[in-house]
Amino acid sequence: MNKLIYLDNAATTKTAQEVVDAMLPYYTEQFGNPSSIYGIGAANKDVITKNRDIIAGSLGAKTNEIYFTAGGSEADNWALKATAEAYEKKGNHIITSKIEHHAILHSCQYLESKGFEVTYLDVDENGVVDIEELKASIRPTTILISIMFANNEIGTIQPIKEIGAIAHEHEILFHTDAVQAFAQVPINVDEYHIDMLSSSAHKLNGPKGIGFLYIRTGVKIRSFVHGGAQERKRRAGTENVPGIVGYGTAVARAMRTMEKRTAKEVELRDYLIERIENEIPYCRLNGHRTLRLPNNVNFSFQFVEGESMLINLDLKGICASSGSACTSGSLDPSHVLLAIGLPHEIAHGSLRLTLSEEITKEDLDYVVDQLKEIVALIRSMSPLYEDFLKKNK
Amino acid sequence: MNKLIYLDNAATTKTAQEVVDAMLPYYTEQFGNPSSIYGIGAANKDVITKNRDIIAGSLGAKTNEIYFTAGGSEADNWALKATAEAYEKKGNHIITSKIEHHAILHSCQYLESKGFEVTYLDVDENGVVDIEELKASIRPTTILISIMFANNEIGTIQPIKEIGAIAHEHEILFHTDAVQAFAQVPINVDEYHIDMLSSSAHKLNGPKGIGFLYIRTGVKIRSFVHGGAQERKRRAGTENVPGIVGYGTAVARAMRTMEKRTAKEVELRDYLIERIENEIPYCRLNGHRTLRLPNNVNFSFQFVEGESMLINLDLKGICASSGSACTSGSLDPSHVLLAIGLPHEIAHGSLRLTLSEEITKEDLDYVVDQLKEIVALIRSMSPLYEDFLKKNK
Amino acid sequence: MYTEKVMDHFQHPRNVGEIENASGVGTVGNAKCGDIMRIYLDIDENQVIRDCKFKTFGCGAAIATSSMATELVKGKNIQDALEVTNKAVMEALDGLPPVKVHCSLLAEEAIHAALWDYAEKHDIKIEGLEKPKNDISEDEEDEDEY
Amino acid sequence: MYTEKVMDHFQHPRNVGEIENASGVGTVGNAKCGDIMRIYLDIDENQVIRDCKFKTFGCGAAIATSSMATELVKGKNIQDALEVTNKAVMEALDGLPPVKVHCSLLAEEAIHAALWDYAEKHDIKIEGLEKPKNDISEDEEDEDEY
Ligand SMILES: Cc1ncc(COP(=O)(O)O)c(C=O)c1O
Ligand SMILES: Cc1ncc(COP(=O)(O)O)c(C=O)c1O
Repeated sequence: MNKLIYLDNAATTKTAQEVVDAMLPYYTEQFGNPSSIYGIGAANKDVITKNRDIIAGSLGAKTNEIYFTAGGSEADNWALKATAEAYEKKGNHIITSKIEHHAILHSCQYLESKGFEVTYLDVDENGVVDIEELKASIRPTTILISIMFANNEIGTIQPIKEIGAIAHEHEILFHTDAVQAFAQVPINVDEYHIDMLSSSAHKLNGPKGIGFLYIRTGVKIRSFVHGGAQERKRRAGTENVPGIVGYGTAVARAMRTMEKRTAKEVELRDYLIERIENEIPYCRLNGHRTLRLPNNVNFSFQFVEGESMLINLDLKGICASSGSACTSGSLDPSHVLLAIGLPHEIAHGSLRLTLSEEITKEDLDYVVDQLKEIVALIRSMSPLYEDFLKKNK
Repeated sequence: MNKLIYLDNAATTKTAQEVVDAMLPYYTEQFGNPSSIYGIGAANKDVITKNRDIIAGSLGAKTNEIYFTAGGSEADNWALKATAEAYEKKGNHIITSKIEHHAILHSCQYLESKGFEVTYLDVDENGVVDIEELKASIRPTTILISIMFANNEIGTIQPIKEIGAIAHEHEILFHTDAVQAFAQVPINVDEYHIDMLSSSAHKLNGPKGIGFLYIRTGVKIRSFVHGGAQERKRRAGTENVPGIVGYGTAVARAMRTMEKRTAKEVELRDYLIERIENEIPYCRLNGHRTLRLPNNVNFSFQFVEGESMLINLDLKGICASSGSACTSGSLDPSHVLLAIGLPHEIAHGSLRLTLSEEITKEDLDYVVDQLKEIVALIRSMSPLYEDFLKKNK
Repeated sequence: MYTEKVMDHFQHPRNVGEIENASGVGTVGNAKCGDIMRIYLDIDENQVIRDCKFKTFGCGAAIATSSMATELVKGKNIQDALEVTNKAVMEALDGLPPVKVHCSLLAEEAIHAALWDYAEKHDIKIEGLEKPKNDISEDEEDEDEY
Repeated sequence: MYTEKVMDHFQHPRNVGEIENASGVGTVGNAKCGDIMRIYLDIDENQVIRDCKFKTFGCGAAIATSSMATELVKGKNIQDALEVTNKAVMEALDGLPPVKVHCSLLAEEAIHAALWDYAEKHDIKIEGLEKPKNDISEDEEDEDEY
């Protein structure tokens, strides 16, 4: 197998050549510390501003509302922990959902250990948060609502505009983890009443190790990393100049291509969903059929365990994931799949295929052909399938 | 001016070409998420281990005692805040020094706001911590001693071995911020009884945006960034694979060259110090003359303000700094220079020149010649110098 | 993450299938944890395992350990088959990642369960064989996360 | 970080020096904050500033604003010189970074101090001139760090 079909773009993406090219001069030529006074340092201050500006523009935000971090996880931790601390006099209640990324969920658990109270909203069978339940959980002590823009496993896009409006109406801060949604769907922080938003560059063909937190002017969030005066004294550490340049370049690129790219992805996504549904029995599409990231396909196959499916796909040159890459160290099935109501054994048989602009229809035809065989093979070895067949004879 | 003489290697360094070359494949080829199961992802797990191993080896540590972070600041924040939290049942007292980097000092201030008590040790006129004062400040409630290995401004190296022994004897955790010292002086975590150690890649010709915290096995420090299971569940976030590869490559390179490089730097450093002391009147060497980083030179020039000196040097193609780059947003003179007893107006006139392996004697001759003229020019415009001359007529 | 041996047994699993009217059948594990193994034994009148088949729902390691375990017990008499421990299976596969060690325990347990079934059906007692748990708890090594 | 105009006045400062027996001398700022400006005025009998010199201990902006301020007041009568505000100095320099705005205030203050000295020596009162503080507080914009 020489051909590689990479269908795990929700886990991470290839850094675009254009992005790498933009970064390179900042390693060996204009490598100076932006806090310095001399040319090769100070010039990097403007370089950072320029890239901050590109990112802010893509969200309808102001330049100085974008704060660079080391990635999505740091941004999520910062948003939750520092807000909790800054507003604890106002209240100790936070609302989030059961299908958030672990960066949110584990930060919430940490905050619970510090005396905060957290409501984890249920989602329906498509992974959508119930607006009425959200409204009902608001208390006088609620200081923060954190709901992800789109889910990393099943691709479901939340009703962010409505959630933002509710938060706004109740004067509660609204944070959204947009790590999967940013540059995949149009986002405007004002229109959606978003006060804070997390993003990570490596999900949009940017480099790993750089992310940002958007913080609306006026939000009194404290520093999470204390030290030097970087990022308007809110996030210490010598700026990752190549990373920031790569990020800005990746965002400019993603915004430029968004409309065409996502239109094509939606078409391919739906083609893939249709072929799998038609050709592989005993499967279930996970996530909402239309309120869905353009590049996300997620299926559960009954009587099939995920890892052996992945290894078999890998042997055919197909890169995919089962649940979230970040949680693959664990043996438990994904909390997201359990939250949409899948029984454990079905959750174990889930497969996530996330497209990129490079994927073609031919690639997907190959994938479906291989997948059909693999699922059949695994089922032929499965005692669960054996029992099922015997019962239905 | 075409020639550039970069003498600000304590602020940041040029990324070595060898390092960039090592990183490149991980952007566009082997870009997979290390938590994945397929080849281009899973292989990166081994890549990370290999680089972790290089770093651990350079400190006499075990591979799984090295935890990657986004830089020195995050490592410092993590070491202090998470230790404080994990050991608060044991006590609430922390000992540090007055000349730590702001990543330490501001984290301490944050902890003070949470009810912790912090002793900030004085230093002598050379910037050395007093061991007797350290001993006297230990309380039954002391949970952590954090003393930097070497100072970023004045280059003074602390008696880390003695401090480590004292901490060990009293069963107090010992953290050292070795951002400036790592790969400049030999460090062995066992010999020095170091329990935690911070480092940042961009200070040793590695990339910006990556650092590590060494955590001795058995230290019960919690996560600082919660989320996915990366870094043995202690530091969440998709691993910065190119950054980690760059870091490992930079460390291997720095260790390989350390002996020769630092011997040459010490010679040049002392040559530069001697010429300045002999040729520019009314100056003072800051920091210890011998217990000093091989590449650090720091002088104060009376009647001279730092920034105008820096701009003039920049106009001559010389990159230098006045105090720490990280604090240059501020108008106050450096807390380090005040701590060694300099009056404000003299602290304002400080100049830090930090060498690299690329600097030659000819470069330094040029620097001294320019510096002499610049200091004379600035003094000729200084009302303080005017007053001084009139008084001494 | 897997050794070549594991990959070989995953890609070319030995002894997959069912045995009609098997002398003993054992099923262990549970779908909740993502692993179920079923072992069929065909045991002759001298108490020698003449044939052995398996069906497994589970990860790569689960399939490979099932395959290896069946290979190891085939041709052995039941007393020797009891000696095929999870360690023996792991060694034969050149090792497993720490998080997958439980798969080898499951394989050992599945053989024991099949032998138990055989013993019950034939009303004999096998020296050293205890009634198998049908749920193997997973002793995951866990780090001190916050 | 500095405009071309600022750099020009920093590299080629106008009117550096002292004036012997100046009509008025003003020194403001303090070494603790890293900025001291001293302005010498030579004022003729028509209250016109015939010459103006400065000495400054301070950053690039401090030197450039001193230079520009002396240029702006030279040739003006003392009443018009009073109108040379820090804003005028900044505009003439095409702007200053926010953290350096205090330098332009210092320059304004230094001129006022020199005029005050002139007024005191000559026992006259200058309309609209108040006794200058000799310490300019620095209104740094500060974020809510801690
Ligand atoms: C002694 C010391 N500690 C910590 C840091 C912070 O490192 P970074 O800027 O890479 O976060 C620095 C450098 O800026 C330093 O010199
Ligand atoms: C929804 C979501 N949030 C947060 C993260 C964390 O981002 P990072 O791994 O870049 O820290 C991820 C991806 O891993 C994600 O998909």
